[in-house]
Amino acid sequence: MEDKSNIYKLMTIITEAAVENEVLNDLVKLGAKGYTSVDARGLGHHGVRSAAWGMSANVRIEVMDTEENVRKMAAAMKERYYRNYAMLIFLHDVEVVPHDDLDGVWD
Amino acid sequence: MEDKSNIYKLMTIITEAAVENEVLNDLVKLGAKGYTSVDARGLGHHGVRSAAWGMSANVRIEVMDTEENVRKMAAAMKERYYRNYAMLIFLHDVEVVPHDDLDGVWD
Amino acid sequence: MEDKSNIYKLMTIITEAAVENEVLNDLVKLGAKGYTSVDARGLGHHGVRSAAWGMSANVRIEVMDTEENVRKMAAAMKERYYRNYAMLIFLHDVEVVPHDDLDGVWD
Amino acid sequence: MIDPIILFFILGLLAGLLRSELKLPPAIYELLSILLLLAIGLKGGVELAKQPFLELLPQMLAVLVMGFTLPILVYPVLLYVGRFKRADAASIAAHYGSVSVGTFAVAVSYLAARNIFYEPHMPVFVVLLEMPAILVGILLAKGISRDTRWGLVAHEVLLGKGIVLLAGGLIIGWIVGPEGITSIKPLFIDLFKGVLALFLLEMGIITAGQMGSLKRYGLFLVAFGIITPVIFGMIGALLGMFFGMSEGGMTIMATLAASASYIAVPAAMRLSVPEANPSLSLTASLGITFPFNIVLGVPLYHTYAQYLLSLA
Amino acid sequence: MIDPIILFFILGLLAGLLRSELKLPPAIYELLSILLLLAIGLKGGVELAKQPFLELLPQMLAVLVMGFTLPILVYPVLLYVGRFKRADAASIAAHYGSVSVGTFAVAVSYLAARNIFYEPHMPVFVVLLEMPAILVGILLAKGISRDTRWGLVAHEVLLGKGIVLLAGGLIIGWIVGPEGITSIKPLFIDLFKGVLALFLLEMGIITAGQMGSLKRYGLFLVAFGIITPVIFGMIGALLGMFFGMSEGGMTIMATLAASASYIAVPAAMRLSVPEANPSLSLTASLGITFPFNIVLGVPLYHTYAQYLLSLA
Amino acid sequence: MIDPIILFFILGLLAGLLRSELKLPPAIYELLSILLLLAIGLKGGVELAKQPFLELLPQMLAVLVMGFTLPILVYPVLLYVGRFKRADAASIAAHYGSVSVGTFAVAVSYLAARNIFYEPHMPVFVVLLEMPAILVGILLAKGISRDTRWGLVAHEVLLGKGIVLLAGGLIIGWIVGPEGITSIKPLFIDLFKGVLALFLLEMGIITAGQMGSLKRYGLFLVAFGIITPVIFGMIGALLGMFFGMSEGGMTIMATLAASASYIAVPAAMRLSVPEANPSLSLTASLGITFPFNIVLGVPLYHTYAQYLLSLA
Ligand SMILES: Nc1ncnc2c1ncn2[C@@H]1O[C@H](COP(=O)(O)O)[C@@H](O)[C@H]1O
Ligand SMILES: Nc1ncnc2c1ncn2[C@@H]1O[C@H](COP(=O)(O)O)[C@@H](O)[C@H]1O
Ligand SMILES: Nc1ncnc2c1ncn2[C@@H]1O[C@H](COP(=O)(O)O)[C@@H](O)[C@H]1O
Ligand code: NA
Ligand code: NA
Ligand code: NA
Repeated sequence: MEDKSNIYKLMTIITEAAVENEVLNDLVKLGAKGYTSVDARGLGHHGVRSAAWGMSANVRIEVMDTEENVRKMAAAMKERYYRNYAMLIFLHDVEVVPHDDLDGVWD
Repeated sequence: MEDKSNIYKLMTIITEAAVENEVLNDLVKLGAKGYTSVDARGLGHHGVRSAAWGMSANVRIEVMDTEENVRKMAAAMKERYYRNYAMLIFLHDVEVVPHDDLDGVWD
Repeated sequence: MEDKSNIYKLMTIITEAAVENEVLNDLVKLGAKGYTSVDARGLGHHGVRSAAWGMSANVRIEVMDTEENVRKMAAAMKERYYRNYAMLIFLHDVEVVPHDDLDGVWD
Repeated sequence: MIDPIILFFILGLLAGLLRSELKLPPAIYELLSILLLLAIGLKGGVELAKQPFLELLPQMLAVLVMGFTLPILVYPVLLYVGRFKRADAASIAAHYGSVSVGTFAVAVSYLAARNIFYEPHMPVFVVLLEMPAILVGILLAKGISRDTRWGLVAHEVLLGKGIVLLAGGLIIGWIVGPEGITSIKPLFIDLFKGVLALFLLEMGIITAGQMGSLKRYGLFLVAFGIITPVIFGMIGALLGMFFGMSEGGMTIMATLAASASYIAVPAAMRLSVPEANPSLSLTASLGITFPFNIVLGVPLYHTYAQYLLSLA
Repeated sequence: MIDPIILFFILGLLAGLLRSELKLPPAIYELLSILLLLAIGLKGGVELAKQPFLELLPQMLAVLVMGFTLPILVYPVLLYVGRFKRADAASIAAHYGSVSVGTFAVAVSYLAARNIFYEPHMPVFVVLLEMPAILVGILLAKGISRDTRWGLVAHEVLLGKGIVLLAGGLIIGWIVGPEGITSIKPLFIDLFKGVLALFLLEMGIITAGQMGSLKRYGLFLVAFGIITPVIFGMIGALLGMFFGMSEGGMTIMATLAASASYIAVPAAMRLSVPEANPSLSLTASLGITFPFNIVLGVPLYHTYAQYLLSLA
Repeated sequence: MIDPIILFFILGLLAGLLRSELKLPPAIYELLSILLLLAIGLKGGVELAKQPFLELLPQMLAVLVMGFTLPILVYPVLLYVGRFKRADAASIAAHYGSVSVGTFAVAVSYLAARNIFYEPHMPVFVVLLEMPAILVGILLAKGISRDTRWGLVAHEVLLGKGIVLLAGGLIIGWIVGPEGITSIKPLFIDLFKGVLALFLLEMGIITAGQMGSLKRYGLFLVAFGIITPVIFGMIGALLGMFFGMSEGGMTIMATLAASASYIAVPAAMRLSVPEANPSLSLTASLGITFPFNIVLGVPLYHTYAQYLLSLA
């Protein structure tokens, strides 16, 4: 039932709202054709991030793309942000419901 | 460790907030027993959707159901909304922690 | 391409905002090193939860950890909250982009 | 003379019942309720500053006793007539023993519009009444069980948003007094009625949502949601008369007794009596008693006060 | 004399164009527009209470006819000159047949700053004008198709946020009258201009975002977005003159005709004419006509009124 | 006489420290800070309109020089006494070279409550002081490195929310003058103190959150967060005296010098000096210096001004 050709990688990036614009710009420069952002709060190695105000807010960003592109973006994110920013990235496969007239639009 | 009988499909729909109610109504008509919505913003083939005001806001909807039901709903969504609305749908498997007393409640 | 050693479980808990603090405290007591929360609304066996005000709001919590830890937490959540609260939990595998200098930090 | 704020409530109610897309963002609902709680606290505190605190002690004690008693009065009715489960009966009882700040604000506005004086320390009673019913509710549900995490309960009750803002406002108003409040008056006092109007608009929408569950729970709940305030209102008015309060003061005492909580108590019950169905108690307090009180109840409690005074 | 609210709009526009990080949270945008809609409705309702309603009926009918006619006037231009697809032409036409409450508020503030009287029942016309253009737009796009879910359309149109708040405010103002409104005046009336200033700040930011699409759609849309209000404004002013309105009344009639919707109509078109590209109509109404109207249009429509009256 | 706004801060602080569930939604925090920034800008702009701009130039230059100098004064202390990493020392220095608009607002309110005059163009200095410390901080952290994306820094600094609203408000106030501002006064001027009270309530909660990190960073940071404003305050007061300012003006100059940024600078440092630990600088500026300044600092700086003037 599952159509292998529609399997893409979804990358989820949870990071500081302070760098949301930077991260999104980078992703687009790296070739992302889309992304989705949601306001978030959390806990991690950088402590509690309660979102009570700008500097303590998180954002949860999703990017869906081919595995190759996603890995390229993930590596770039890791290099640029992991050391100095609160950031967690994880990947998993998703089956995308395709636009028939936009075949291969995410390749 | 994983219990195959608890594997369901999770469908994630990212679309315009302007049609949230329509989409949710359709899903329930198609048999969805539940959904979860979250406010979102994003970028896609329909350009930047910044959520600064109603018409540019996105919503991120999740529906968990059996694979069969989810595929039926995904097909209906695609047919009804993909052509004219900003919408992205993707699916993946999740292992649901079941209500013991509600066995088979999502079938 | 996928590095098996970076595969962790992601647990998603959708529940009443009224118990967010309780749930998060429990998770940390059970050993969670992090979590991410997002405001949500939804429909389920407990009816429509529209988030119009505090008592009807949902929250969507994610916890990433080893499969073992996640299963332990999921079981505890189920035991403590499933009977009396609106709550849905599901799990799936994610490949985490690791901190090289923090190797094994999530184990 | 009809108060515009009631019309805002009805507008919200109609919009909700007709499934209009109108809604206020949750953050705005929060802002409005924060402003109301602070304003009520501040006003009360400023008045407290003017009078000897000690003289109030007997009244405060009596009000506390009322808070402990009211839930005990309705609990058996809910259990034996309503045939609710123990936890549900206890939880509903707690809602009706406590108070609704929104209803209190409507009563205050009703009296102000008619230039009727009331004892200005009433907000103190609002703070006092928030708490005892919660304790009684938990005890009714669980007995003196070792399970109950009383630390958590105390924290929830004493440090909930409502108490912190009401009591905080009271204390600030009490410290700075009438002069000190002048600079913040435009936001907290002058805008009060407008903020209350917007708040009631949203409460109308929320109430409409709650009314959906009415038919599920049947006639008993409707009857209970109307009869209880009608009776409790008389108890409150009598207590007010006992303390020699004015017509306005008795009206407010009646309103406090008659109103049912929909903020502090449901939150506390959710944590401490989780097996109680929150939809049941909210349908009663929010879907029936709240609209009844602000539209019909407050004027009724006013006639209680007038009637009792005419007897005296 | 320059109105500060226009400067707030320009500040937002510049901030947006220069990609400043400044933005208002969506919940605040909601709050501001709710306050504006209620305030406009309330003010109009209070005035309505003062005059015989029946006398207004002919004017109300004429305004409705205008609402049905305006979109039909521009539709062929969009279709044949602009070479837009049928759905797009119909949708844009609907936007221009309807009204922008923000533009109306700016015109009201413009007249108030100059102490120019205007007939106070104008908010009634705003409510009336919101709707007909939507129906015409759907008919132009689809014909009398069986597909159209008119129930849904009616629901969307009659129970949209804008209508509910405007009409709700009108009715509340009408019921309680000038006296009754006093207590909520500080929020809804006194803060009006400040709220409008903040709203326009945000509208400037949103407009800047919309202007990004300008170059994509080319010169025709820019020309259309400026010429249409210039012509429609004259139609509105003439209609006002026909009914013997004052200078201020004619200015507002012109502004109503000249303004293009960016809230109710886009939402309705998105559901009922989904094949229309919303970015096209919003670029025109929000990216061109809105800034044109509030900066240059309103003063222009004022000169229309003065000129026409000088002829009479 | 105690200012109610300080009590709001203390209420928030206590609520936060006692882990009350009280919190303001992020959208409301945004709204409050937008209102404060615009109000401060508008008030300053209106006053600027009354006086010859050129006469201010020398003072403005001196203030800029102060903004460049203050961070350089504390940097070696942080590096050699505090033994912080270079990036952290530079970032903290930048915070203390810049200003806190909230602290400024408290000082203004302090003077207003005592009817003490101050030079009304102070908001211009707030704008001027926001920026230089950021540049110095980056240079201290990185030297004149090719890495630094100065375009991005300039964008961040000049188009950050704070500057856009403050400077925008200033210019609007300057253009429309005292008359023009009347219509928007109810929102921006009359509500100012109330808005500030709510803002400080939330700042109390945020500060409480930041205090959790206090013990982690130890005594040096606490001492630094108190001693720096005490010394910088004197520098500011002296500069004010040098320019022949009034008692109120000197108090504000002292407050500006003594206050530490917690909005513009942390955001800029986060992007430009990412290796600096933001928790360190925020704990100092927000967890120590901010509460110190608004509770004890402002009155202290007032005595500085009185003392210096008594010497003259
Ligand atoms: N184990 C985890 N599970 C879920 N979310 C996490 C986890 N660890 C970190 N996060 C999220 O990622 C953000 C940054 O993580 P960190 O860099 O570890 O502080 C946190 O504020 C959380 O929102
Ligand atoms: N590649 C992608 N990755 C993540 N989210 C996407 C992607 N493409 C689209 N989206 C989301 O789906 C919405 C609608 O997509 P579209 O129809 O392509 O404009 C966008 O506004 C994004 O929020
Ligand atoms: N089938 C489902 N798909 C997606 N979300 C669901 C589903 N069922 C429940 N939820 C979410 O989980 C919350 C609690 O579920 P319940 O306990 O079933 O009422 C709901 O309010 C929804 O947000
Ligand atoms: Na009661
Ligand atoms: Na029009
Ligand atoms: Na400073």
